[in-house]
Amino acid sequence: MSEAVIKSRAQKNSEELLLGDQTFTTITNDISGIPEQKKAPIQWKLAFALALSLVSVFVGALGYLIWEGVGIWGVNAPIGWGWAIINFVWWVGIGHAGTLISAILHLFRQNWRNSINRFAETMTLFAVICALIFPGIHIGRIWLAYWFFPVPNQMAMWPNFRSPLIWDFFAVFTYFTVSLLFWYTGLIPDLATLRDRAKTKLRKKIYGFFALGWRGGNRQWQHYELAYLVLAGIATPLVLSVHSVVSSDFAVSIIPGWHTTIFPPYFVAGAIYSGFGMVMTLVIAARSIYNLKHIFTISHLDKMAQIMLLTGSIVGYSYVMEFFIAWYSGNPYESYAFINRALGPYWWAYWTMISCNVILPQFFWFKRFRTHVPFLFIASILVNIGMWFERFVIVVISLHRDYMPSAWAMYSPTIWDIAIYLGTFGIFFTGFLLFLRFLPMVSMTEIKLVLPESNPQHGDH
Amino acid sequence: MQLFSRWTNNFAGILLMGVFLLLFSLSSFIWYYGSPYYTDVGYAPVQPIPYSHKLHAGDLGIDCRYCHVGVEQSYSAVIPPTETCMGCHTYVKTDSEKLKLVRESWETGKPIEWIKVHMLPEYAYFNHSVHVNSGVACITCHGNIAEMEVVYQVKPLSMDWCLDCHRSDSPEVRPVDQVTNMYWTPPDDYDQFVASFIEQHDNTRPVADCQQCHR
Amino acid sequence: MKTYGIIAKFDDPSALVHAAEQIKDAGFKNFDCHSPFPVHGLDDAMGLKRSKLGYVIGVCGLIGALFGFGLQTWVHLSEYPMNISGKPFFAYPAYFIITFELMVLFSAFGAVFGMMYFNKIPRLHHPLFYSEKFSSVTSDAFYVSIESSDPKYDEKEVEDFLKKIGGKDIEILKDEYEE
Amino acid sequence: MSQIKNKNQGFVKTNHNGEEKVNSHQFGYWKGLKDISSTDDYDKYLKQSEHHEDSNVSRRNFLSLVAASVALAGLEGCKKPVQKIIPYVDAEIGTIPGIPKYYASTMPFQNNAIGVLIENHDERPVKVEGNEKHPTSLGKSNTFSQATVLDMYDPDRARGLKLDGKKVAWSDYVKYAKSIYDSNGEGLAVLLQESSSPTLNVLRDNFAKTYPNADWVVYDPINNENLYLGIKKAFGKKMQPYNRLENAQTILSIGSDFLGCDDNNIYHTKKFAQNRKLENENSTMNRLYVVESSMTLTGANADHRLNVSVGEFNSVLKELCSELKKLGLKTDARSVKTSNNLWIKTVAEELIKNKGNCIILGGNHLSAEAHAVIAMLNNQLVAPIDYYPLTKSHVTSSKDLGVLCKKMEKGAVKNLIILGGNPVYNTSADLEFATLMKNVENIVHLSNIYDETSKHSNWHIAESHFFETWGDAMTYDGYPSVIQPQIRPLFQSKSVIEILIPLVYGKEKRSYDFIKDIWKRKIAKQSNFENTWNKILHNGIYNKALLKAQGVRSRNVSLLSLTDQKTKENQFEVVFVASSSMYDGRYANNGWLQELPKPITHLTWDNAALISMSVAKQLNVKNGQMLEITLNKKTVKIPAWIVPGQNKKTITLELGYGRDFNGRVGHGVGFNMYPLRTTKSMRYGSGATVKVLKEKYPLAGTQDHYGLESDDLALSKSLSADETQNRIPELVRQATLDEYKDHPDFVKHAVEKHLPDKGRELKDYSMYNPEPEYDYSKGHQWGMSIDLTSCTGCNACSIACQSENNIPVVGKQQVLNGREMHWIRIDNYFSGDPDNPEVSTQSVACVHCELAPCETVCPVAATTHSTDGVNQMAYNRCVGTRYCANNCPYKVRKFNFYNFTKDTPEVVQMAMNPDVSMRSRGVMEKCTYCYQRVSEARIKASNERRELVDGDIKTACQQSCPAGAIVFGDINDSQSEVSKAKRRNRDYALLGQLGTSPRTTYLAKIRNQNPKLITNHARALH
Repeated sequence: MSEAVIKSRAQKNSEELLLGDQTFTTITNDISGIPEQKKAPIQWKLAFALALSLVSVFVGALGYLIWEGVGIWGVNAPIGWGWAIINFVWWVGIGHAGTLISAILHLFRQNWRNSINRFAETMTLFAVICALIFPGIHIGRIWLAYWFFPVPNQMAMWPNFRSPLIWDFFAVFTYFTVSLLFWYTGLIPDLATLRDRAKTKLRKKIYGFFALGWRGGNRQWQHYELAYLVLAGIATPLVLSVHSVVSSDFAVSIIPGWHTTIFPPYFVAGAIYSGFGMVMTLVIAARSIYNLKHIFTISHLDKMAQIMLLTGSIVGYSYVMEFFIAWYSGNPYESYAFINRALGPYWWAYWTMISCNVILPQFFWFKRFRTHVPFLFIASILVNIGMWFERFVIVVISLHRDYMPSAWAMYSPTIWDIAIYLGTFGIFFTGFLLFLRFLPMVSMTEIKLVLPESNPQHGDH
Repeated sequence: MQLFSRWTNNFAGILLMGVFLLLFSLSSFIWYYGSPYYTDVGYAPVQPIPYSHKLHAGDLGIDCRYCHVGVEQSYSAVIPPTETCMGCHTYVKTDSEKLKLVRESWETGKPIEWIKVHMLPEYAYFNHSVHVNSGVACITCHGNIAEMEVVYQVKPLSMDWCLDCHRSDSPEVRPVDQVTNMYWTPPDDYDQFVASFIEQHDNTRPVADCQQCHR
Repeated sequence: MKTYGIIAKFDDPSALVHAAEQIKDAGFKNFDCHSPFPVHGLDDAMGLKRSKLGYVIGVCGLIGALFGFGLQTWVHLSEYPMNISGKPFFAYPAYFIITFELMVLFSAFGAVFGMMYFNKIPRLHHPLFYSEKFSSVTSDAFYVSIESSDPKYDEKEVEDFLKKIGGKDIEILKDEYEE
Repeated sequence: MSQIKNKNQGFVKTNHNGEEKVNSHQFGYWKGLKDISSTDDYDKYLKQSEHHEDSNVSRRNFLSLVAASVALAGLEGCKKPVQKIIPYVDAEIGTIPGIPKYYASTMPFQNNAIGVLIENHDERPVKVEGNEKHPTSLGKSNTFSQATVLDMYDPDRARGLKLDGKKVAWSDYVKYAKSIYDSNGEGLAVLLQESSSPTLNVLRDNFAKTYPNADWVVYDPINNENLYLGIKKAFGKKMQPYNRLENAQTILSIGSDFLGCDDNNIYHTKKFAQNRKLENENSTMNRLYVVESSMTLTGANADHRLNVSVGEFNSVLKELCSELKKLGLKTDARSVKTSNNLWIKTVAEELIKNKGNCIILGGNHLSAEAHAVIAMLNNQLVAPIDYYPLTKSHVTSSKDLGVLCKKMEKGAVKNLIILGGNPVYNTSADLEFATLMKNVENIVHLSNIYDETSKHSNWHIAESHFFETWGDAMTYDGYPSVIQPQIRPLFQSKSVIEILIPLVYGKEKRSYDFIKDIWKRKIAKQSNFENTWNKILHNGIYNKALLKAQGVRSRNVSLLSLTDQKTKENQFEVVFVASSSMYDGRYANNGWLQELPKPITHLTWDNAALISMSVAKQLNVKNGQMLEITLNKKTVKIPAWIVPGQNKKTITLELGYGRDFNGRVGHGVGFNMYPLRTTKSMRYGSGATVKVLKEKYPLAGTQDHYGLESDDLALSKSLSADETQNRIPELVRQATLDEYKDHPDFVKHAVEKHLPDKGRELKDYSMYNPEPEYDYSKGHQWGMSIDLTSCTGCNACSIACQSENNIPVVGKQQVLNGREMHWIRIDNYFSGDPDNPEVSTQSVACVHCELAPCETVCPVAATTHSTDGVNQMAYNRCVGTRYCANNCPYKVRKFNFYNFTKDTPEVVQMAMNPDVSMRSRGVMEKCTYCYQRVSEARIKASNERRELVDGDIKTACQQSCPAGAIVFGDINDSQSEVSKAKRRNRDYALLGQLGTSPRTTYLAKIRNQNPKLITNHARALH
């Protein structure tokens, strides 16, 4: 990509992506100003208190779970997987936006992602942490979870590498590690900034330590940029693979409604859809609390809404295709599984899903809705409700009526299912709020690149 | 301004070294102290009665099966009843101090509480008879009992240790009439013997199937 | 006492690039340009060679892939072959996912730690940090530093030279540090 | 040294005959008196067992070796807890710990005797099998005989003797008995349950001698009294009919549940099923017509079923007679013609056609008159029924009971000895037995648990389980069989005989000597009695019958006495039936039976008022809706349960629930229906009214969708019902005999529609090489075949499996949560007319797929495939992801959601099978093909240096199945039963089209329908 193009991009973007008359200095002040605040805004305090209380709920519920066993949940035969797995898939899905924005959009030189990528990456990290909790605790003998790792032992036993659950485990674990590295790498120069601006000794030391002595020398930037680019390069197939692998938990099985080759692309699209939903929710909240409207501009929201329109429509298309294939395959079990989704006892779950994931995004055809902030806020929340129900539909409805009518049954969650689920929100928001408090929520380095001045050719005409 | 003093520049190195050392020592610690080779081998509890296998099985040459009557028919080799001891000791060493407990047990009918040396997990169903009848010798798993004053565990008795033999193409077997012989030496044509053994046992020979032991 | 080198401030990226070119043409080797963000074209201006990091990452990825595939094959073919659903022991299609994941994982480590290695970070203590003003380089300032270790280094000349090419706030930094 | 030699020989001998005993597949000889009566060895065992259980070591080696107490022993102790080994002090000759022994005995059940074989592990009975040498069990068993193990180890059993709540010694009772003996027995009455014990008979005679004017009353709430009375009317004297079903080609049951709860069901099932085994399309089978008001197991197996209310049974009978009259039988029937005429006419014709090989069975709801008519008809049809003399002192006589109650009312009874039974709970409500008991000075109650009756009696004596006591019983056809104890009484309990001896003879006698003596003098009058006696104990039965079949000539029985009650509009008839799980309530504290899904309703832990679907619609009642049922001014409340095939007029009520006693399992479970049951409506009563109450009651059924009821939650209500209907023909492949003849390979057609490309094999779709790497052609390859034609769905397999494999009881709440653990699930599907549906029964356990979907998804390789083709489940490797269960198309994997065995009482743990590990929480489990039995057999064979032969291994389900529908064996051995079965053209794999290639396959269900009556056509055919 030639310098000229970049230049024109930079100028074009600079018009909408950064409002007001910004300079390197203003940007630095605005963004690093937030972690440097003496006192956190009241909204932050309230939110943090709420988050912590949810964490305590989680701890309690988890304790009881380990004490009593998964019997405290609503799972039964034949519905062996309930909320735990639903939440797992849901959180992993949300966790897709971050790396996607940072990596894929970076490769496509989409400068507008520069202002939201840090935000999204952080969101990803904590979402994936929440996700990783579930495969661990949903098993019957939690204390043996380490058998998932290939550890040499006196039983000469190893994991069964043919099992999608093991793939899953490796995929999500890798995804988490890579996202973490990616996030931290991006953070190094900004930490240096905070180090150099910090007033108190302690802050200096702490930021200084994590900044690893970054000096912003070009001999460093050279390797740094390459590393960052390559990370983006490998994270791209990774992020696409993760949810494909998660989907194979179902696709590899033999259960009608699970055994579908359409799952991988469909899951990835759904993941991006829900991920952007979550980013949208958080961004709108953050920009109003910390009034960063000039950095998270309307046009960012607009662009995210467009992506949600795209992915939402892909998901909707998949829903249709599922039905088509079910009919076309001529397999009576398959077709019944889908009729049962739409008209069976769990019809309400199905239609909630449809309305949130297929109908709702269609509003984004119109700029009025794409730029109407309150609407976007509500929509973005509905999106994730819809995506949660998608997983409910897949997990529960497929299991509750499969091959033998004699083994059909119904499923209903218990208070403990709900407690654990809410608890993960606590973990998510605690982490995220701490990030807002102590780290720059926008990558200063990268957003400076959005400024025309950042370009050496800018000066000379 | 300078935040850290010079030595911190080696920090990266130090940190890395530290982490690796820690991980290594930790894993090797667990590796060694966690393994049955440490936890089980050599376990030699003090028995309520100082019974000497060396004396009985070794010097007097009493056959294992004289006391361990179950070994050829049952999953358990059977710890002999007091009756068996008294069979001789009503005549031999009738007033030995060491045998006090035995005599008491015989009179009161209160069983002698021996301490178990070779322990398998509850979920592992081991059967003595099938091993003994297929030419797996006592010594193979229990060591040379005939020379033990106090019986101790010689082999780890861990799952992979079992599998080593079960999966091997040359399992440690011998003619069935020699299983209790502690001083048997393989003949020159031992290899043929093993080969033929595998051939005839091929159908019934339990390979590494889980359910052979766990059910 | 021994000095580390001289630093000079420049107004904006373009000035920095020009300076870099001139310093290069002046035949200096051990110098660096510091900026709050990567400045395009600075590499050529400074005449830096392409980074070797790519190869490191490539090798790591390869190792990861081999390890992943190797582990699975070894476990299912030699360590404890088990009849699972009557599938072949060597069920290679099933092995690809983990192979891929481990490849990505290893190359990611390669990228990050390789970058640290080439950049010689973490290095918490550095003569440049003696300068108070220099700290603004991470927010909005642009600096050039020429090290005394450079063969053409001569404190007086270099100082004038930097002045000539428009450097401001020139500072000479001490160094109690042998590299 | 010489001593050693002798001893040595002694031991070698011991081993040797020990070996003989165990290895040769016959049962051990009777236990020497030594271990029954020897001083206190048993108490010692118990004590050890307690130690052992305290330390939570599994009960595998109970008292044999690791009776253990955990302690720390110095430094070594740091490593692990010390386990102790507690050997015997003096071993019983031939006892080698760990080798199970089998003893023959007899399970007395009312006036019948079921021969059983009891498996003992280390002197501890743990499993009951049928005794092949015994004519009533024929090596098979039923739910009750399987579950009785748990009764034996019931922790709630009463202990010792109590007088007015205070512990007293046995001698005190003897004194008391003596005092009665010394008085002339004025005002003495004995109330017993039905029995068939020859010894008891002798006691009875002596009792009559000793106490000329004392009462000897026999009562059981479920009985054949009317049958006997009917036979008396027909043939002049009460007799016990013995239905030789093996010779019956046409069977007409009028309200008789001879395959279900009625007496002698093992024999009936076996002989009935024996004629329903089809080698190929040319084989023949018997045909079963059933007339009934409520779907029973028998009705479910009917080839043709007529749904009429009990009130109309008589009119059916009349119509049948009139039809038979036309065909030449002598009856005084007037010709009648009802809507059922075609059905009845056809049956009549067939009965005549099969004269000599046909039989009519009357249920115990019928009046004596009806039974008389049936007996007369059978007699004219030369039905294969043998009539044997009936010992009156053994069977219920409500007349005697009435008399007793009168006396009690007058206060004429001073001493009432109640031996077993629970009159306060189960005598007809209008007698108000409890209040009458107030007029009696001394009441002795012998019962296993302190129950309703015990509360009203001042003496209470713990009753021995038949595992604990000497006794005897006799089959209907007079074969005396012996009850020998397996274990010394756990709770200082006594048997009926032990109680009666001091009463009758005024002094104590050892029951063993007493019984042996009677056998010597009265039964086995042999020169060398000792040998005979040993042989009897060994076989469990004496091979010479005491009774001879009686020749009968029927007098002409008039039909005029047959009146039929018409139930009015918006009134119902109430029918009382024995519970298939609780029977008359005696098994109320048995967890296995409480949780066993009942054959048709699949209800557990409750009884319910069974109502028909149309009535449910009409009253707008849902499952679990509380009903208030009033019958002659008496009222009960009970939840409703909708059952297809129930008569519109009939409400069926199961007895045996709503117990109020010291049983922690059964107390307050279900609803007591006895209060509705009065002398004039003992079996059924018409004119009941029903009030629908607001509240609902949770009923724990294990199968939601029988296929006929619709699904209210769904947008389209019939969604589940319709789909189930579509799937039945494919899951339970079936045809009528004629269809089978026309299309011998009809099973193949059932699922063609699933194969996208008929040209290709399923394996062609595999992404791996189609040739499996695993050579299943070598060695033993285990497989199973289940014949749906002969399977009656009696549940014996399910509970045998529970007993053999230590399957936990989870309780009602967990069943409601869908977490029942039974490895064998018995599925029922109803099809056709909701009021008279066809029932398809199928017992489903793990089918051991060769390409098992469950295995590949397990992340830790806890479930894998063995070299002999079994789908193995290594519990101790399982981490419990439940992925395998999700991915199992048959849904036969069961998960331990909690630690269900956590608070199992120690005594109950003694009932567990030591060869199977107890599964802890968070572990998946499923059918293992009883691999412990496979291993035992394999080891035994290899120890004996021989090959395994077909029949060496019997799985628990196969061994118990009275119908012989389950066959297990080596499918590589072309001569084995199982490979023969799998070669039949009815053989099909359940859901085989999924490519799982299961090792358990099914033989399609064939209904022998009469072309004249065929209702729904072409099931699986196109």
